[in-house]
Amino acid sequence: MDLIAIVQILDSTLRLATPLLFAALAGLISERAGVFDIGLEGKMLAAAFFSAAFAFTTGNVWLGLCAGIIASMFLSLIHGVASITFRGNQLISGVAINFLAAGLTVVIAQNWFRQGGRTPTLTGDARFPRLNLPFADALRDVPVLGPVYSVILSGHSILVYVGLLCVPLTWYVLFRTRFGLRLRAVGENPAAVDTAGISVIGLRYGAVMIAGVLCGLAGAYLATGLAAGFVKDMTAGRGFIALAAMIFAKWRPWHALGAVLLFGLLEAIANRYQNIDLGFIVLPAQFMQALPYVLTVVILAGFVGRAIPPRAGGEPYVKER
Amino acid sequence: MSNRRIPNWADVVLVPLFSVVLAFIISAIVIWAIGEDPWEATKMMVQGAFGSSYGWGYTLYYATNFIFTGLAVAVAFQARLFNIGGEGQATLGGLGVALVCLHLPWPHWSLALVAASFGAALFGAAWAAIPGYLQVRRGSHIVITTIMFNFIAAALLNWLLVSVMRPSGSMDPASARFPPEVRLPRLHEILDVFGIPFSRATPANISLLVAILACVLVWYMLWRTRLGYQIRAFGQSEPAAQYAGISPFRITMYVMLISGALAGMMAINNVMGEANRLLLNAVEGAGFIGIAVALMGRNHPFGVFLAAVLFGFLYQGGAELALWTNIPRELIVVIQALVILFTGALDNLVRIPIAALFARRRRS
Amino acid sequence: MSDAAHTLERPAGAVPPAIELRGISKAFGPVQANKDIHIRVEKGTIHGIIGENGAGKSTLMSILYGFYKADSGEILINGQPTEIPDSQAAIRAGIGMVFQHFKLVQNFTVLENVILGAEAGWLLKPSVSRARGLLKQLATDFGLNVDPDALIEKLSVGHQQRVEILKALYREADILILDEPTGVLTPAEADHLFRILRGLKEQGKTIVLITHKLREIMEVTDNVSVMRRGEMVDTVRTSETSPPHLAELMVGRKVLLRVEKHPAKPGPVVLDVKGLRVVDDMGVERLRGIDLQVRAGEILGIAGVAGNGQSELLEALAGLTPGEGAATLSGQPLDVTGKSSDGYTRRMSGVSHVPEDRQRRGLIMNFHAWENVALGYHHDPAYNRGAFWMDNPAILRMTEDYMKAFDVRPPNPALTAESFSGGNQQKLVLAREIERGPELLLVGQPTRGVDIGAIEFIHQRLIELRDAGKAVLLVSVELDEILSLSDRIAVMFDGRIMGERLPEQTDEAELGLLMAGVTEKGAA
Amino acid sequence: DPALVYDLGGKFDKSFNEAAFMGAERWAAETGGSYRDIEMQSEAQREQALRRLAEAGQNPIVTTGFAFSSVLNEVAPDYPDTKFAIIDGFVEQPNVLSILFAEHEGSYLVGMLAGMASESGTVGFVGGMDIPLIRRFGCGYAQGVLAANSDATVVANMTGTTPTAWNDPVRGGEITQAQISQGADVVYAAAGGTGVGVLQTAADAGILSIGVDSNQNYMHPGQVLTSMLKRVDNAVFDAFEAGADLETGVMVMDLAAGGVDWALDEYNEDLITDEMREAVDAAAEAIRSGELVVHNYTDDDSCPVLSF
Ligand SMILES: Nc1ncnc2c1ncn2[C@@H]1O[C@H](COP(=O)(O)OP(=O)(O)OP(=O)(O)O)[C@@H](O)[C@H]1O
Ligand SMILES: Nc1ncnc2c1ncn2[C@@H]1O[C@H](COP(=O)(O)OP(=O)(O)OP(=O)(O)O)[C@@H](O)[C@H]1O
Ligand SMILES: [Mg+2]
Ligand SMILES: [Mg+2]
Repeated sequence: MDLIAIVQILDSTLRLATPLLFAALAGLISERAGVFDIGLEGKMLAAAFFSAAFAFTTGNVWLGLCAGIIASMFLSLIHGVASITFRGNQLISGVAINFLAAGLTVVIAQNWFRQGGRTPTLTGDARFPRLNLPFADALRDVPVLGPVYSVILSGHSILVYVGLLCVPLTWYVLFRTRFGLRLRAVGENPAAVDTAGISVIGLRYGAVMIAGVLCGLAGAYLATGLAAGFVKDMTAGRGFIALAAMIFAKWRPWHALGAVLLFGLLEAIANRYQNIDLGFIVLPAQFMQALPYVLTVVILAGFVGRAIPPRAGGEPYVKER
Repeated sequence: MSNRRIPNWADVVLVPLFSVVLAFIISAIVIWAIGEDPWEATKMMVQGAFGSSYGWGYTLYYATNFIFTGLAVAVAFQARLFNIGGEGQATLGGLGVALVCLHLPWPHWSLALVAASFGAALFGAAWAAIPGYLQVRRGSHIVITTIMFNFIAAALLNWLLVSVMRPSGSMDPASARFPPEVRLPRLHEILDVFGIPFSRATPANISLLVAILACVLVWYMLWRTRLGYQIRAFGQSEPAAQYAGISPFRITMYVMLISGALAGMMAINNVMGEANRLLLNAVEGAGFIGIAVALMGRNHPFGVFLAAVLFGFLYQGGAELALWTNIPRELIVVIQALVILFTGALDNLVRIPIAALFARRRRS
Repeated sequence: MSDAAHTLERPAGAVPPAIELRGISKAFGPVQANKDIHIRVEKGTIHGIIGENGAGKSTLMSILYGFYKADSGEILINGQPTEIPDSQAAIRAGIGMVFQHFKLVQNFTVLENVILGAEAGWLLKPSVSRARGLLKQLATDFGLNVDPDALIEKLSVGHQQRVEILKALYREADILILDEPTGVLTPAEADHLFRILRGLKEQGKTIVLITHKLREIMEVTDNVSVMRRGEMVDTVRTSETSPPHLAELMVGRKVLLRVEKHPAKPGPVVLDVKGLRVVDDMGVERLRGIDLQVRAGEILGIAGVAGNGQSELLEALAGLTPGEGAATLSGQPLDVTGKSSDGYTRRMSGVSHVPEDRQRRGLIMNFHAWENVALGYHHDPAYNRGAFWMDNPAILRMTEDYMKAFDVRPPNPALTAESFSGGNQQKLVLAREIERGPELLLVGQPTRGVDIGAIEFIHQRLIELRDAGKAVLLVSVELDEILSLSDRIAVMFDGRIMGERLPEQTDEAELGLLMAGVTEKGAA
Repeated sequence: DPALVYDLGGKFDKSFNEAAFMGAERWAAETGGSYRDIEMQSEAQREQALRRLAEAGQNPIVTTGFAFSSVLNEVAPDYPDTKFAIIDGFVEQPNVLSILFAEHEGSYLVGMLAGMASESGTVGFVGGMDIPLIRRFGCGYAQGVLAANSDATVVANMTGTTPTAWNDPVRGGEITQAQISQGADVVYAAAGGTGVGVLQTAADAGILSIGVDSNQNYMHPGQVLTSMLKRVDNAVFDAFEAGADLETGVMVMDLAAGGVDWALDEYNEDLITDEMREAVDAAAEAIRSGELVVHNYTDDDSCPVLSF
């Protein structure tokens, strides 16, 4: 595998990792606050559709982005009402949200565009352009730095860079701010937060809503950055891969970045090589597709160190002395 | 849940009933919002699903699938295990059926049915056993692992159908057709015996009876056998179960094996009874509908049966809608989602007011 | 008008009471936890509230702290009528509370726990450094020293409690409520706590101390209010009352401190434990080598402050927690490693177990009574037909018998366990475990949260079992229960047995010392 | 009335199914007749859809896509009075017309164009679902490329192995990226809806692409070299036209029969030089006359010039 190929694979890794990154951070924040969220997939999907739909009708990708985020936050709200206010089962609520998105996007798309549940192809300002970082062209021919900077780092849509920025941001908020302290506390022991006079409900809604925004970015990037429009089920399980990445990262932002890059790499490789010949054995494409899930199971099984979720995770908060 | 008291019958009947009604009301709003007439749509669905023996046939065919997957989820729920791996387990079940039907010579369908059921159950159970084992022995969250196993199953079947089981020359990723001997009697053939005319064009088949039998057996197992007792005890309180000497490992494994076996057995209906060959994505999300069915059926086999028929109706009716109107089939997914949401996650939305009502009646 | 009444009682110009509650009522579903409570706590005093388990103490204080909303009644702080809808409001009103069960984030540091909810700004750094300074201050002022950077999960219970107090003080509380603070403390730790409380009182803080230990009331409080069955029975000056009088107020009639029983006729050794050790999953050594013997026809009482290993002892012997060491049951080896045994095999070998926590372990709350009767005996041939089927009618019949024998009320096997009162739940468990005539009965906190009538009944049954020549191992935190039931008393402290005493040759004082880990010097 | 059943890619895949749709629309427009059409969401619906249409008395019923063959084989006998047609599939039933296209021939032609247009000497092929039919496209294409430039390299990738591969633009785009990085400067997308992503990416990266089935030149004017036309529209039109007395059997739509072709219109005329056109026309003529035989992958499930 020559250098240029590697560079290109890393380049596409970064693209493919971005939606995973947003979604993984979303799950991370929600679950750090003690609300399990297996509805990432659904929120991404809804965001993907609405961002594409509005980007197409208004011709402005930024309006599309807003629409996507709003749609995703709306689903987050449902999740919050079900699992926080009415103390319902967070997992079931998540499952429901995934189906709701899978169904509604197609129903609405069909109703609006009559194109078999997809939006028309986006062009021009309806898509996120690829940004060239400063000096990208100048540096292109510098031996090592050149490819790394000009090819791998440069030339992505702005959301890729936003995603990368979200990692330190999430870390800082979680571990250096009051909000982060309370957020982590409510995921570990809501009673402590409650008796400290802070609203558990409020904090958890906050976290769930932030997750909504991040999933919105993930979906919008998928439909208006990576692709040029919405097609049904276009998230294709990325929400669950993100979930996997989050567990893989044991609910830590920087590790999450590492995990999504790994999974992005796997997808990039699978895209490029149908079957990978290791000499003694040929790995079929399906193996590469299944690998992230297999890896997650391995992690969960604790073979690569235990993954311990926040203590109050999944538990609706009920007062008791 | 809420610590308010509410009579058991209300919790079992009223709560799911109102939840479903809520779900349907919102579905109606969706239909109306996309510019169709909910009333007309409903009529068309009912007509399409129950208006003819053809409709009935398909309704019952879908219901059969959902009974199996619904029971699978319900049994697991009884032990407080949330098995959302029905999809993958049913997929593997299909593989089991295919192997039995393709690679062994069968003189008569009845023998084939028994063997295929066994194969399906075996494969489904095996696929469920791994997450079960990881849950008890390594503490891996079974919800996540079963999700992962759904994807892994899809990839596995995909590879098998594309690279291994596809007959040479055939283009679509599907196994060869099963020999005619293993073709299961369709519902109309069975009804003919009693002189009841029934549409010959529907895939409803003898698996329906197997499914109903499964309902009875599961009920019996849960409420009449020691294993059932241990399962329910374990589900209600793990510390108490441990105190009673019910080993969490053993019970979790039993439950996941049974659950997976039930999910897998769905394959005798869709793979052996309908398609007569192994197709990609033959499960068509029935594994997930099992969740809705179990939730609606309050994890009771009888409830599961009713809920399964309801979803069979939704599916067949929905297919008709998609056929004759602009309402895409995904509308059913929306309804399914709403049912899961209201019966499974928002049940307190209904329970709390009902509880308040009873409280008031108690006072006066 | 009750207002008028209260103001009249108070001498003109006196400081208003720090807390005044008027007609507070609170019901949990059917349970009336508080009925029309009136109470007044004077400024700068330590005010005790006593009452049996379930009397409603915690509920009342939780209402004062805004944790629960009262159904009716009003709250006055320093004479001002105050609405306390939530804890935030309580904190603003200068109330701090140390709950019976601590509210700490286990994997946070002390500092993080202290500032949680009282941060200086949206950034953590300033708050942390500010808190660090203040903690030093408080440490020196009140001897409240804990390592500010230690993780809570690494701290002893006593220290965790200090953190709770620090939390309150950090929020500048001048009313401090402690809910059964000493339940989890050794007498030594308790004394330290009382010193702290006195110090706080000097600083003019008002302290409400909830407990049901008379000794503590007499030791530190200025005034004491007595609660019974959710009602406020009386408030008296501590100096003007006496333990017996308080006890009487508490239970509503004279308490007999001894159960009358014939002297034991100990038979052969039934349970013989040597060097039993238990290490919990946090790696902490809970039992550090226990040696004990229980003979047929005797009750061995295990005294000790909660959390000194009694629970682990019971669970290990019941085969629920894996341990190390040797044990025999009437000569036969008894597996304490949990490898070749579980709750079921234990019963088969004649060991019954009444668990400390009946609601979590002993019963399945939404199983029918009759299903609960089969719990742990579900393999009993009498309850089974063939290899798989359970004989439900047989279980039902058995349940009816049990309910008669132990007069469980209401005697309806079809009711779910949760619909029985605590006492009757306990009777159900005892019936299940005793009626089998086990060789050895392991009992934990048999009368916790059980009303007085049931207590006597339960004590009688245990004595009967003993007189039937069975061995009984009794664990209880209630000293007088231990004293009145046991034929021998072993005192546990920090995972060890500090010593054995005969009830007639010892008293609460001596046992208290042992429970505190103090072994007498000059004893031969 | 006639009826049309689309395959999983969906009615608006800008490609195969859309071509069928166009044919039906044209028929409706010209004859003023009305027809009914359905999109598939999953394998298991195929049979139900066919039966439902047959029961409703639709005739003839045209199905697009090989995936219907096995089902049709079951269903057709139950409705002897109904005429069925299947595109890309072969079903031996008295009342079924099997319409087969010689995609390898069309692909050969666009392959030649790619070979001539490529400066890097490397061209790409993005297939949809990895099935013999698509390999037939790829193999024909590769033969054409090599015919034009004997030392050119052909990078071939399939999008996936399931029907979703017909409809995964994101993956199509990434695969195209990968092929570009391998030096490809012309990419042929034979991937249904996935092709949208391929053409998009190619256009973004400023290289040439080749559309399939329908004429896709318009999608990125001046950046789509050409499109391999598979006249599904004609097939559908004729079937609808024939109506209830559609004569059944097998119909092979090859280059000679005008079943396949390459697209030249205002959007790509600047890209096609005269010698390119001459060369391709010559080859086309040779194929029609039979003196040039393009190897058909599905004849022996192997391709002499390309390994998938
Ligand atoms: N008939 C029996 N005699 C003695 N011990 C038994 C018997 N049945 C089970 N045990 C013990 O009871 C505990 C629970 O075992 P287990 O749950 O397998 O019993 P079981 O319910 O009969 O088995 P299953 O439910 O799978 O048929 C184990 O310690 C087992 O060894
Ligand atoms: N959250 C609750 N839900 C239902 N019942 C409750 C709740 N909290 C308390 N109770 C009931 O109210 C009564 C008073 O409980 P409370 O805890 O106030 O008594 P207590 O005096 O604190 O007992 P203890 O000395 O054991 O702490 C008890 O019967 C208890 O069962
Ligand atoms: Mg068992
Ligand atoms: Mg209390």
